[in-house]
Amino acid sequence: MTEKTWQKGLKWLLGVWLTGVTAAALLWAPPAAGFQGDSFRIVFFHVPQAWVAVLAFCVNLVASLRYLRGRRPLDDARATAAARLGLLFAILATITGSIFAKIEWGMFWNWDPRETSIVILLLIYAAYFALRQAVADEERRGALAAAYAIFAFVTMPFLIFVVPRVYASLHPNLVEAARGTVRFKMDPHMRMVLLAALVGFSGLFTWLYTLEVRVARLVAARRAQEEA
Amino acid sequence: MQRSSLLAESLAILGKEVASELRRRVALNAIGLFAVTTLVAVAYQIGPYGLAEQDRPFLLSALLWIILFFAATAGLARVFVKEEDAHTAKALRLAARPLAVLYGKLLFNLVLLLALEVIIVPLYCALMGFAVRSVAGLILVMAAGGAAFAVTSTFVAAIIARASGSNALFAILALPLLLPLLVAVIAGTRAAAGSMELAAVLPALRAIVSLGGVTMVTAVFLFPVVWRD
Amino acid sequence: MVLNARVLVVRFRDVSKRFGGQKVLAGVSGELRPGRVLVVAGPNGSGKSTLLNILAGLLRPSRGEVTYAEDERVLSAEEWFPNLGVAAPDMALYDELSALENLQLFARLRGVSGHDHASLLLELGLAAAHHHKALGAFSSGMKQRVKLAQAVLHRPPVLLLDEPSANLDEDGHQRVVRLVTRMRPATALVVATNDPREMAWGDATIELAG
Amino acid sequence: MSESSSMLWVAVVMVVIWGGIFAYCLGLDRRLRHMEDQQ
Repeated sequence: MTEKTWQKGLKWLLGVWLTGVTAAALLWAPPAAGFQGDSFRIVFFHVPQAWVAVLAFCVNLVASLRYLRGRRPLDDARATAAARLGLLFAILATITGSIFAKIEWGMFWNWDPRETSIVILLLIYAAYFALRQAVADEERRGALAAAYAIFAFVTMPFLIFVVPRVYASLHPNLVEAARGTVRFKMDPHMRMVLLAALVGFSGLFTWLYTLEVRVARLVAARRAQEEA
Repeated sequence: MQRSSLLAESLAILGKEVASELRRRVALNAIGLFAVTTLVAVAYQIGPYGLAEQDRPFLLSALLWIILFFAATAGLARVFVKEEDAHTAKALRLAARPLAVLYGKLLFNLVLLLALEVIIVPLYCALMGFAVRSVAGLILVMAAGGAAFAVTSTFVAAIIARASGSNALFAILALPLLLPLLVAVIAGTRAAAGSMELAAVLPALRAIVSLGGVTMVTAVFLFPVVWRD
Repeated sequence: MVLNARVLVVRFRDVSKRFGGQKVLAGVSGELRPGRVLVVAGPNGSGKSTLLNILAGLLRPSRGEVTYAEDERVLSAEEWFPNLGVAAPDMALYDELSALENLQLFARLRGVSGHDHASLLLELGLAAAHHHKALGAFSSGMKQRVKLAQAVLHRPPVLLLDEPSANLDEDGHQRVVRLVTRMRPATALVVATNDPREMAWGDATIELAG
Repeated sequence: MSESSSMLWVAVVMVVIWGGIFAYCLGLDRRLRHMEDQQ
C-alpha cells in the first residue's frame, strides 16, 4: 500500500518534535539550583522513559485481559510487544537514572526508592519473558503469561507508592541525603520541556508498538497461508 | 448431579495434601533442612556479636526474612508441581472446582509456612541474639506476612507447574512480586523489635494486609485461567 | 443401583486440533447419547486421546466446537465436569494414598456420599487385602482397576474410557466388559481403543487416520 | 566531572539512544511496507 501522506507527515512531525525536545532539554531549559553543571538535564529523558515504561505495561495489561477473554493470538502478540517495549524503556530509564546518580552523587547506584521501583519492574517483565520461554504450547503460553502479567500489575501500585515510603523508614540516613538534592524546584519552563519530552517519547512508543503489531499480523497471515 | 460445597472440597484437598506430605515429607524436608542449615551457617558466621549495634535491628530483620524466603522457594512450589509431574492433575481437574484447588493448596502452603516460622523464628532469635521488644507485634507481622507470602507463592507455583515446573523459574517469577512484601515485613519485624507497643508495627501491617488482600482477590479471579487450559 | 436417568447429549462438529505446526485432529464430528457406545479407533498418535480430552472439556479444539446439553439446555464447563467419568493412560491417582483413600477423596470432591467403595473395588477385581495399601506399591493392572473405579464411583451419565483394558489380564478385561454392559443403558460411552474385543462394543465407530 | 563534560555525557547518551531508535523505526517501517505489499 503506498504510504498515505498523513503517515509520512506524522513521522516527520515526530522526528521534528523529538529533535526540538532534545535541543530544548540540552540548551534552552534554565539550569536548576543545587546541581553540578547541566547534568540535571538528563532528567528530561530519565523521567519520561520511566513513565512510558509504565504506559507500556498498561498496554500489556489491557492486551492480556483481552487475550484471556477472546484467546485471539493477535492479542497475545500485542501483549508481548508492549511488554518488550516496556522492558526497553525501563532499561533505558535505569541507565539514564544511574548516569544521573553517577554525575550527581559520584556512584552509579544509591538505592534511591524510585530507582529500586524501576528495577523491580524490570525484574518482573524479565520474569514475564522467562515464563514465555518455559512454555511450549502457544495457547497455554499466552494464558499463563497473561495471568502473570495481570497478577504482577496489581502489585505495581504497591511498588511505586508503598515501597518508597516504607523503604525510607528502613535506612533513613542514606535516603534523606539523596532526597535532599533530587527535589529541585520545577519552574514552568522545565515542566513544559518535561511534558513535551513525555509526549515525544509516548509518540515514539506508539510508533514502535504499531510496527511490532504489524510484524505480528504478517507472521500470523503467513502462518495462516501455510496451514490452509 | 449435586455438588459438594466449596468448603468441603477445599478441606478434602487440604486433607489430601497433609496426608501425602506427612507420608512422603518431600516439601517438609526441603524447607526444614534448607532453613536450619542456612540459619546455622549464618549464625556461625555472624553470631550475636558480629554486627554493629545500630545496624542490628534492620540487618537481623532482613536476614530472617531472606532465610524464610529462600526456604519457602525450596518447598512451596511442590504443591502444584507434583500434580503435573505425577499426572494426577487431570483427575483433580475433573473432580474438583478450580477455587477449591486454590483454597486447599493455599491453606496447605500457609500451614507449611507458619510451621516453618514457628520453628525458625525462635531459633533465629536465640542463635542471633535478636532481642524482640514486642513479641505480640512480631507474631502479627509473621502471621500476616506469612499469609500474604503464601498467596503469591501458591499462585506463582500454579503457573510454573504448567510451564517447566523448575524451582529456578519459581524463584525468578516469585522474587520480583514478593519484593514489595519483603520490604513491608522487614520494616514490620524491625518495628516489632524496636519498640514495646503494638502500634509500632501498624504501618507495615497495613501495607502487608492490603498487599495480601489485593493479591488474593486477583489470584481468585485468575486461578481458573491458570488451572484449566 | 439406580443410575441417573437424565438425558445428556454431547455434540461435536468439525473438531480439529493443532499442536504447533502439526495437525493432530482434522474435522471430526459425532454425537454421544445415553445407551450408545461410540468407539474411537486408530493407530497410535492418530489423536484418539486428544479427541477424548477435547470431549472431556480439558482441551480447547483449534477449530470446531463441542456442546454439552441436558434436555436441550447447554451446560457450561463448570456444570459439565460433574457429569463426566474418565479413565485414561495419561491420568494417574495419588500414589501416597491407599486405593480406598483415593476413592474416598474423589467421592468427597464430587459430593457423592455413602457409597460402598470396597464392593466397587471388589467388582473390578481388586482383592480386599490391597484396599488399604498405598497405590504406589500397586502393579499397573491393579492401578488400572482403581482408576476405573474412580471413573464410575459417582455413576456419571457420560463415561470416557481410553484403552480401558490396558494392563489388564483376561479376568480384568471380563470385569470391564461386565462394567460396560451394566452401565450402558443409562450412560453415553466413548471407548478409545485398538483392541478388537473392545471395538466390538461400538454402536458407532470413528476411524482416525494415522 | 568538569562542567562541560557532564553536559557532553548527557547529550551523547541521549542522541545515541533516541537517534538509534528513530532510525530503527524508519528502517522497520520501510521493510514492513515492502512485505505488506507482497502479501
